[in-house]
Amino acid sequence: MDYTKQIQEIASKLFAEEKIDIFIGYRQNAFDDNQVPILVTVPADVPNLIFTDKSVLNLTNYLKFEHTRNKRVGIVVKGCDSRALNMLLTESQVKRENLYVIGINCTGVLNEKGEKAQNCLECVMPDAVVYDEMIGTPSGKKEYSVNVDVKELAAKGLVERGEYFQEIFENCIRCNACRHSCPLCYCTKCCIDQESAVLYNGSNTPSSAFHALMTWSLHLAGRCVDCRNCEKACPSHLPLHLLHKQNEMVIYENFQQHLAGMEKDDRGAFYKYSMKDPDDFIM
Amino acid sequence: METEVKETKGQVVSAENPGIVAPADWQPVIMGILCNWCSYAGSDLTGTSRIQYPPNIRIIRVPCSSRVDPWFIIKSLQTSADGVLISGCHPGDCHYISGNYYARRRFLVTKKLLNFVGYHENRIQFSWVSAAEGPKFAKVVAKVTEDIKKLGPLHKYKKENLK
Amino acid sequence: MNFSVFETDKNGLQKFYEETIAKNETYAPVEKFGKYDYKKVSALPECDPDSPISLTMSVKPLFFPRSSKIMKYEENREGTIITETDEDPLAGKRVILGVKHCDARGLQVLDRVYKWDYIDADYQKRRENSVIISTRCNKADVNCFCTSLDYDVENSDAHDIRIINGLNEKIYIQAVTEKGEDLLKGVPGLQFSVCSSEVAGEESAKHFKAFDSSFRLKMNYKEVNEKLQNSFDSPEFDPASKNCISCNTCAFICPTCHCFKITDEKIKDTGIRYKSYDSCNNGYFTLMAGGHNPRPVKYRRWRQRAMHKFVYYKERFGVNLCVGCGHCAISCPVNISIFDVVNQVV
Amino acid sequence: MEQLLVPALCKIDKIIEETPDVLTYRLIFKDPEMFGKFKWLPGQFVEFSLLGRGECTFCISSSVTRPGYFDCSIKKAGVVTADIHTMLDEGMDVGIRGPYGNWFPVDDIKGKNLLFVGGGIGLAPLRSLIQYCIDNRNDYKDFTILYGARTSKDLCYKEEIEEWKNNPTLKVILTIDKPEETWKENVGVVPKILEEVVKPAIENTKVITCGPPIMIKYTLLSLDKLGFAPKDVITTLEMKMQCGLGKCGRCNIGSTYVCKDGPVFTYEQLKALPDEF
Repeated sequence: MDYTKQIQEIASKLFAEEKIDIFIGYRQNAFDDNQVPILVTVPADVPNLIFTDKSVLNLTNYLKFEHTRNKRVGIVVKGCDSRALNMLLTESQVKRENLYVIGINCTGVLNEKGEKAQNCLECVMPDAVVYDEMIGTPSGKKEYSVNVDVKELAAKGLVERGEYFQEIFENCIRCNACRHSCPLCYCTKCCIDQESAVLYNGSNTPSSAFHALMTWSLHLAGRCVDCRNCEKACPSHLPLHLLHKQNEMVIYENFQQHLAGMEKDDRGAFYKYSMKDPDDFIM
Repeated sequence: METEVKETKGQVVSAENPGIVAPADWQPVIMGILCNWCSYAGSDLTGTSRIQYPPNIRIIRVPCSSRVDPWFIIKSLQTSADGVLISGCHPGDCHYISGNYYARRRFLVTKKLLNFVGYHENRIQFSWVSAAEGPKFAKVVAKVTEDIKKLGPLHKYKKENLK
Repeated sequence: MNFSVFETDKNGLQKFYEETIAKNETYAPVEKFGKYDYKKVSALPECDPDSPISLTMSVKPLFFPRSSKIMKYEENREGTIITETDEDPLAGKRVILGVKHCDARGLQVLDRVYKWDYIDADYQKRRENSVIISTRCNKADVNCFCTSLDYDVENSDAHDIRIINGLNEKIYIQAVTEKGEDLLKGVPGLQFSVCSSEVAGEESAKHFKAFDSSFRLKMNYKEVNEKLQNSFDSPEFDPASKNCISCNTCAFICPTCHCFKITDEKIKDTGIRYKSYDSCNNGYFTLMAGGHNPRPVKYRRWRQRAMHKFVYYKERFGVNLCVGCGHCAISCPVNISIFDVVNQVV
Repeated sequence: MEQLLVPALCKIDKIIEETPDVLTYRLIFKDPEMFGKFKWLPGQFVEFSLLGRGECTFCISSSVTRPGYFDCSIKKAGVVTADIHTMLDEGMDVGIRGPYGNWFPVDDIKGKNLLFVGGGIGLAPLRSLIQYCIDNRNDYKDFTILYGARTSKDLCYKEEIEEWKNNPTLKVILTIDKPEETWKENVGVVPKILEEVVKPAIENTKVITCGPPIMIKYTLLSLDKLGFAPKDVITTLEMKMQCGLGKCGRCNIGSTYVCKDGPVFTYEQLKALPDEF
């Protein structure tokens, strides 16, 4: 998967036609094979743009920052990123008319070890769902499969599972990088940081990490698109996807196979209901 | 010999943390979050019709069961509560037409997630109790109390202030 | 004063570590989820004193915890009572294994601010009671630039015992301070041959050349100090910080960042006041009551961060607030390094 | 743990309503020994904690020459100050850490004419100095106090201002921004009154000014115009603080720690600082 040429062409065309003020894409890191985001504002920077299977980050995160507010933005999105963009559009965080979206029909990105990333192996929608221009051949929607780590953990006993998560919460340093790197966490002040939330107010203990991560994952349930920006940002390398994938699994299995950001104007699983929703757990 | 057996028999072992044992006279604290229009009225009826139910429950009234943010459940479990009971109107009876349908979805996900990270699923329970179901409310509270007594005290991720 | 130096090999070093762990309260890098963090250990196999620098958290939390209790208080009918909190869990005598040279230097840098004016007694106590055993990395990581800052990585005095990897798989254990000397004497299983410090120094210097040439990044810190001083109004701060997502990770894992916040957490009648990490990249860091914020936009916050590290701290305390460990670049989700920002501005 | 950051408990002796949004809290230490230890000079500040809500920085608005108590005047500006106003009552406990920071150069200004220029809640740190100077009246020469507020309701320390007015050794000039029916004194913003009404003599005079940032900005310009040397103008700076000890890094402006090197600066020093406040 190497779409560098196409993206550079499109970007220079957009700048030439003065359709955009800023173009968000990937750039090769100078010293290793990782890629970092680049916010191109002048056409001279266009040759730095690149897209290969190492373009892992979800760039829609940049749409919430001051650099892109009220500007016409060109952006590169993969399948999962486009779902996040769909969520942002539905939740009125960005204006569609300000965006020029280049949708990539993704064939999966690589992780640090050079293997195909796990979320790409389980990806349901590798094609972009929102786009103005499409690159690559669409491969269509794929079968949903439960995350292997979730499956593995769910098979364990309650106490064992509890101990595993205890380690996660003990290793959390409460830097909130997961939240800041999440494209869907756009609140100007998070509810757990409110001055009135005196139960936990920035301390770093396992219980406070539990509080923050659980609240965070439940506020993202039904909205998370599994781009794993949070996991890439975590300085402690915590497997944060476990929480999100567990929620996604429950939602998919119980609520008419709902997946976040797949359709336009779908606000997430918690914003609709069905008479057929399971009721057997309620007395 | 006899007394020794009795003692161990009477003790309650925490389901999440087998190392923690509570004395036999330990009483759980249950947080009850009730919707204003059905369950709260139902609990009122239980009282006025003089039906006994366990005193372990501490009741909070909310306008609708969909007012309950999963955050409330997490907060209760991190403070004094050993279990949470949330009760609302029967499906279709919601004062706000569809509030409890939305709530139902959230509850399922919250319950499963808490179970996933190591809480016993009986710690978080839900019920539909209408304003006319006084006896049902007593039954529900009795059942939840019974369940949580079996699970033992909750020590997971408690706020440090309480230690 | 001449401190003792011992010559041994890999097995001897293992033995020395084992003995140390058995006799002292020991902290060492422990792997969890692929990242090493300093934790209390009871046996050598639990930890890895030679953990790679790119995957190891800083040792700072052992001296300046991520969150420490200031006090506990209770309200009753008569008023409020402040109760002493539990004893400082980090104040006891302890040994820390596997501290990187740059990390140990970070503590020396922190000492200056903690000894300035109001003396932080708790921090001093933690410092006094710790013996730091340190190994120099064999090879630099892509983001490291410790050799080009204002301290001597090779002959650093920030640690108490130095482990030197010599040629021919020889290993030298050298005490650098009296604390280290005491610890070396207190390990009875240590029957290695004594050698002179010159030999160890020579061996080490041979190795250092290869180490020094493995650096990708080189910084002329004097030039940076000078030029940055006059670039407060530089327009380059904006493009240099454009990619930043203000996630605060860099400050949380930095071995020298020392900003903190004080917060209260209260339920019912008891409350705890915590001192926890904070970051100047956080938009709320300087937000005042009434809404005035001296650093409301990202580039201003980045300017503060860069200038504090290379200008302000140097002016005030005489050293750079950066040890070149590269942790910020490693942990940054978008690979921004303080090195790149500073060089772009200068 | 963290001994430096543990506050001492104080009891609220009295709450005085100065204006609709400014309350003065008169505080007394619960531990009588603290009175001996707690010595402050005008211009210093304390960390005031509403237990359970957090700490805020306030200046002490009374003088050490009136022992037994100290005052903190608090304006409702943000979330925590609003809570302080609603949650605290007479007889309740608060935590106090301090005093921190530097102070007005009380020795340097001896034998000089003093001109105090205050606006709104900015009179609080000045009040501490004015009280101090009144109690050591013989050390100083002429006193002029220029005090302005938005409306007559927003004037703080009304009773005390009356006292000052009755004191023949003080000259007190009051002003409000917009005319009001019952108001008999000056009308106009502080810098304007300073130039048109007060017309201070430059000779042997020190100006001490404090108020909202916009007022300080224009007052400094007026003083420049009147010909005051920047080193004769003393002001206080406002910055977010949390520890007060020069550790937490919040109040840095350049290499200056406002909590240690400030909050009192001369105009000369302010000019040398990077423009980030």
